[in-house]
Amino acid sequence: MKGKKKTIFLAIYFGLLFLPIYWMINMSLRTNADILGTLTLYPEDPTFRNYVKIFTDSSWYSGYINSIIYVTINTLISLTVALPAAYAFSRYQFVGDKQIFFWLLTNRMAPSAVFLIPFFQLYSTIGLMDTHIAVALAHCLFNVPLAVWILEGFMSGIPREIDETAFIDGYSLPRFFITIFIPLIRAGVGVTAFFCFMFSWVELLFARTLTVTNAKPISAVMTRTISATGLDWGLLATAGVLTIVPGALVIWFVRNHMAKGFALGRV
Amino acid sequence: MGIVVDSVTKKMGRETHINNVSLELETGTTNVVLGHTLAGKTSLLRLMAGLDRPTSGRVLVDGRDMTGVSVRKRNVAMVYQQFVNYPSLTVYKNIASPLKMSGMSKGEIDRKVRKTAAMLHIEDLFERLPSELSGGQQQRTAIARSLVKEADLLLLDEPLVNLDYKLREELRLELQDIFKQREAIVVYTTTEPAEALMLGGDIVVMDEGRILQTGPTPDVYHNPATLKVAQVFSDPPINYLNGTVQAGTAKLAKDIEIPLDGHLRSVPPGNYIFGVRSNHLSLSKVAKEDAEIRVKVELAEINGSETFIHVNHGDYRLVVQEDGIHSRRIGSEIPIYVNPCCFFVYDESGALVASPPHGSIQERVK
Amino acid sequence: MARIELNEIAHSYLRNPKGESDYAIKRIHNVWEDGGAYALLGPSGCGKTTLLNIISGLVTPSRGRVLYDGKDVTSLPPEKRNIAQVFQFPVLYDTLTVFDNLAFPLRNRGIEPSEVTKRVHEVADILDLTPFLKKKAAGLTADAKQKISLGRGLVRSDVAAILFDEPLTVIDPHLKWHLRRKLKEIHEQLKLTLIYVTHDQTEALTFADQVVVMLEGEIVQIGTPQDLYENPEHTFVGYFIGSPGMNFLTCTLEGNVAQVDGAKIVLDEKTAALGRKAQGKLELGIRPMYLEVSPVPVENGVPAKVKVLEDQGCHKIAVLMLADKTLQAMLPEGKPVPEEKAWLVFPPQWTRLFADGRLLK
Amino acid sequence: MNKWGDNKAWFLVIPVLVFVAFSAIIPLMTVINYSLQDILAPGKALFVGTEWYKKVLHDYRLHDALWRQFLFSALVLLIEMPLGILIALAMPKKGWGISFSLVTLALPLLIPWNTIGTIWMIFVRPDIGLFGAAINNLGVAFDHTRRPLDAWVTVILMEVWHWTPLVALLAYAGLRAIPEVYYQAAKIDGASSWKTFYYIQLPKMRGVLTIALLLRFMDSFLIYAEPFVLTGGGPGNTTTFLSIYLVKIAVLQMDLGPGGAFSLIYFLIVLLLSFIFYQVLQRVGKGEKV
Repeated sequence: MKGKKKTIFLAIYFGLLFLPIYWMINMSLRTNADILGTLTLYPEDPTFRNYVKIFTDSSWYSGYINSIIYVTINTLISLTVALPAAYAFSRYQFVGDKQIFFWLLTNRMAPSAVFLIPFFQLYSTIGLMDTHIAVALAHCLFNVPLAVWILEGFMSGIPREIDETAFIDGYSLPRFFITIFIPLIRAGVGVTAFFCFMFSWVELLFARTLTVTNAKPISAVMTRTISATGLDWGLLATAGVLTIVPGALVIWFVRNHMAKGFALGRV
Repeated sequence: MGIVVDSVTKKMGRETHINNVSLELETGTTNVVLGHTLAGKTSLLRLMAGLDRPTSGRVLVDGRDMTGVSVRKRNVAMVYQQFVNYPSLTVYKNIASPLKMSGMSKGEIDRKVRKTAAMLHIEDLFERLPSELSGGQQQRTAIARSLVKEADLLLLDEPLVNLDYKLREELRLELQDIFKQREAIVVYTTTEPAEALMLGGDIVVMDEGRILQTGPTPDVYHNPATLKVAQVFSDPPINYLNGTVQAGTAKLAKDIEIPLDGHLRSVPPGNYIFGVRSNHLSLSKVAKEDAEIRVKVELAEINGSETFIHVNHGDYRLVVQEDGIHSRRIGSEIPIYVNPCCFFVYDESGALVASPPHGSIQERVK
Repeated sequence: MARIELNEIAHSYLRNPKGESDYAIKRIHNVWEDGGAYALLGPSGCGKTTLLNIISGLVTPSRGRVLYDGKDVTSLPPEKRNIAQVFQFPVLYDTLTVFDNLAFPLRNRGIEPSEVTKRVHEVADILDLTPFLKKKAAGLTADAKQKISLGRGLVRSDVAAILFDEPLTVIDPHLKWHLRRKLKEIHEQLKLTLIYVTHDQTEALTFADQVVVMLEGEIVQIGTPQDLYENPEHTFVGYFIGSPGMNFLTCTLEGNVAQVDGAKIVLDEKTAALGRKAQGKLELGIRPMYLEVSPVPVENGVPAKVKVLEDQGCHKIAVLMLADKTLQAMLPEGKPVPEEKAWLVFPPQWTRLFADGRLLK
Repeated sequence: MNKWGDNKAWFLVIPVLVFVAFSAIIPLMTVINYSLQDILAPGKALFVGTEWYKKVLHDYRLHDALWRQFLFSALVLLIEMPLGILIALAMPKKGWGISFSLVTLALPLLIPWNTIGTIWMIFVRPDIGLFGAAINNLGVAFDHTRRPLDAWVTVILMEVWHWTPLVALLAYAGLRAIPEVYYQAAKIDGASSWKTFYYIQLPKMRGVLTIALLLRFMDSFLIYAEPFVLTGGGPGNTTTFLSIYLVKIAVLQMDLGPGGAFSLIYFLIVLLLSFIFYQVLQRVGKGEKV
């Protein structure tokens, strides 16, 4: 009986969770005139016209490509620099270790808005404006500390005796790190990559500010289009639906590791 | 040839783990480091291996100062009490890994891995991952890895402590054989006197970061220089009774009188601590000079093939060892017996005054 | 308090068990007497925890019935069976004080506050927990925590049995002694039915009046510790109890003489008679403690080679080779020690015969 | 065992420091620079000391935004924490339901923030939105672009919809970490399900819940994109939160001086909070090791 109540509660919650998304999907399958005409619970005359437009108009679809490029670059950079640092924090005691660790974390707490103008000027000065790398670098502000934080948690779960045994056996630190240690924290690397992807993918402010046309992310393309095309609700909804897809795919792939990542409580 | 630890001290924060320890170990010897938990055994091993740097003092290998030299550049092998293996490598690759690092040829590696694995009876497990092994098999793999590279210094930190006692029995026998064939300095830490005695060789008794006594293992067992050594080197810890020597007799625990015969004859009058190991207390009177002690039973603890009867005599807590397995009622009052020739005598500072002569116990049995 | 009867119990964790090997518990049929102190001993995976959970009601057996004082409780959940359980790791209500922890089971059952206070103080006294009553349970040492877990069982006056699942795993070795003694004392004092699961021989033999040895889902022997040591009914018991374990030698029988690779060992008439009637693989068994070793030839002595001599301080262990079979013997301190050759005497009263692993009797 | 003391570990940290310095220290220096100068024209600046700070601190719109921000964060936490715990408790413990629930819950977290705003802008519109139309059909006049209360309801609803799953996921992970024996012991002790929750589940979840609470506080305090897309800070300034106001000053009006000063004050507030965050986390970490 109790189990039943729980299931009903959960079903209602998930229903409410899906409702706004469903509504957007509903609208993405209708023309603008249809949308503005009558309010229907499902598309009576579904059309893929909006999807076709987005997939054929480069000013639309390049937005997705740009987003995916800088998110990937960011995830790679974050992992590459965070792995050795997380190892240092989890294994060694050195001058200033706690202070640096704390300072790194404060960056995760920084309001993005604070950095807008300086970023704009900095990247203009060094000629990186409107490039993928600019956005990827900007996202390092919060993703690198996050990656260090999560990876350190996973690394601390590996007994240090394994490292020592490897050094006794004659492994050099880099060789040990790559051939033995990284395979051990595979799950941690996966979880970290997932969170880096997530936070870089959902961010809007930096991505919009640091790009003009060449590297413009899909989120920025959408905000611009609201004013430009007047109100093509169908097109807007379609663009929205398509931004959900990559995220949904990623979740599907990491679904079994997700609970573990959250269990560390380091998000 | 050998390793020298020269007045080494190791501090961690405010705690002193090793306190001014000096030690010389020769190649081809088996050395047991005996001490309670936290006596500094592991710290000493780590300093010898080069995993930790001493706060002060030096570690010399073959006369060369190796203090602070990275463990990678030393020829050591170590086995931990936890079962440490590379989780992502198979048993074969685990054992082969130190050889691979030294750039040995494939054929040679294979030969050595197979030989070592056969010695530890794990040659059928080559393709398994450590997580697919039992605790005993995991530790066998770790030991094989430490043996395969034939290091000059082989360190084992309580390697059997986390194993089931039946496995411990087996592996202990095998290790004895293996150590005998080694041309290396073997250092083995343990908390168990019986394990130390079985491995033989030389012993280093430690307590609170200091070395209390060193020497051939049986010698130290039969002549523990201080009361502390006797406590560390007896399981259960040695029983003791305070006593006074006066005019030809010794009075223990106020009401037990024993004559001053044999090795006790030369003890001058004064206050002493009389120590006797549990196996020398018995439940029956064997010889006519045996002294009787009235005690109350606290608990009969059964360990392996022996029964340890914990008893009280006034404020003294004693343990009597009985062969075989027997039950005793808690709270019952019984007499126990002790032969005066089995007493170790310590002065009030804990230094040995007299120990039972080696032959006396044998005579007694006859 | 209750007498617990296990009636033809079998259990499998699979939904459709096929053969014998799918069963964690094969067949168990026995009675746990009221007020007894039992230990359930066996290697990991032998089914002892499953059996404990069947008794407590956390697991419902695939077959058979569980009776408490003759009443069928097979389908009742643990809370309706009036049992208490102490787990491997201390299970406490971290936010509550020691007092509230101990009072918890009573308050849940709607006992009068004055009665609760009285019972809690009584139990805290027995367990030496009185000084901690006002403290938060979370900050205490592992052994104190484990005593609180035990105390939550003891406070209930109606408790039918207290079950222990490897309760000393997380306790420091030198404190284990203290808890073992406490358990013994409580048993003497309160005469409760106690069932104690462990893989540790010392714990089982020290704690229990009756030890139940399990192997692969079956009970191989029930007996007092002394019984298990002196009269093992199964080769596994002989091996598992005692250190070193019992020696076993495969043999054939000719009259009253057991032949082991040509060596002749004289048995007593009764044992030999049983052996002649028995089917299956015959093994001769003797405890290292009872095997007599002489450095010089003696009457009825079987010659053997000495492989290793281990000094354990209070006695020596001799590892001996009889033809290609290994034997161990325990030599008391002071006994003459053989060097290379030794002559073994098998005292008939301590020499047993086993057929296919089971004692002949 | 203690960590290995070795200052060479610094070399491992250098790459991170370079990257974070590039994206944090240099920009921060620029901001400090702005906040102390009046830039009259490119290359022509005047040192004005604490002028901008005084101006910003006396800006009543900033005060309003700050109080609005606190109210918003408080409301969000009050709804999301209990709701998240309830969802975690209701989630299945075995079978395919786990994967399904986890994927469903994580979905809103991976939607770009402006899309979140878009989804809700569509959803609550009285003319084409399901929610807006339904409410209006019930006879309640609802329009988030005109009525401040409606705007707030919408923003809070959106925030709850967006972030409650994070609380639920964390709480669920915390629940899963509770060993089964605790439930067995509670059963044997005759505890009701409420008592099991209050004395076992809640205390055992303390660690993850603290993290969830702090994370949700921080992120709701920094919220920008979603309300910006949904309401643009309106109607009037009724949903102008700190970040929205800051962007308005610094980017739209290009008032670099006050923008810089505002930025630093904002950052200091967050830093102070993150310091408390760190302290609490440390204490929780220690508490769990017992």
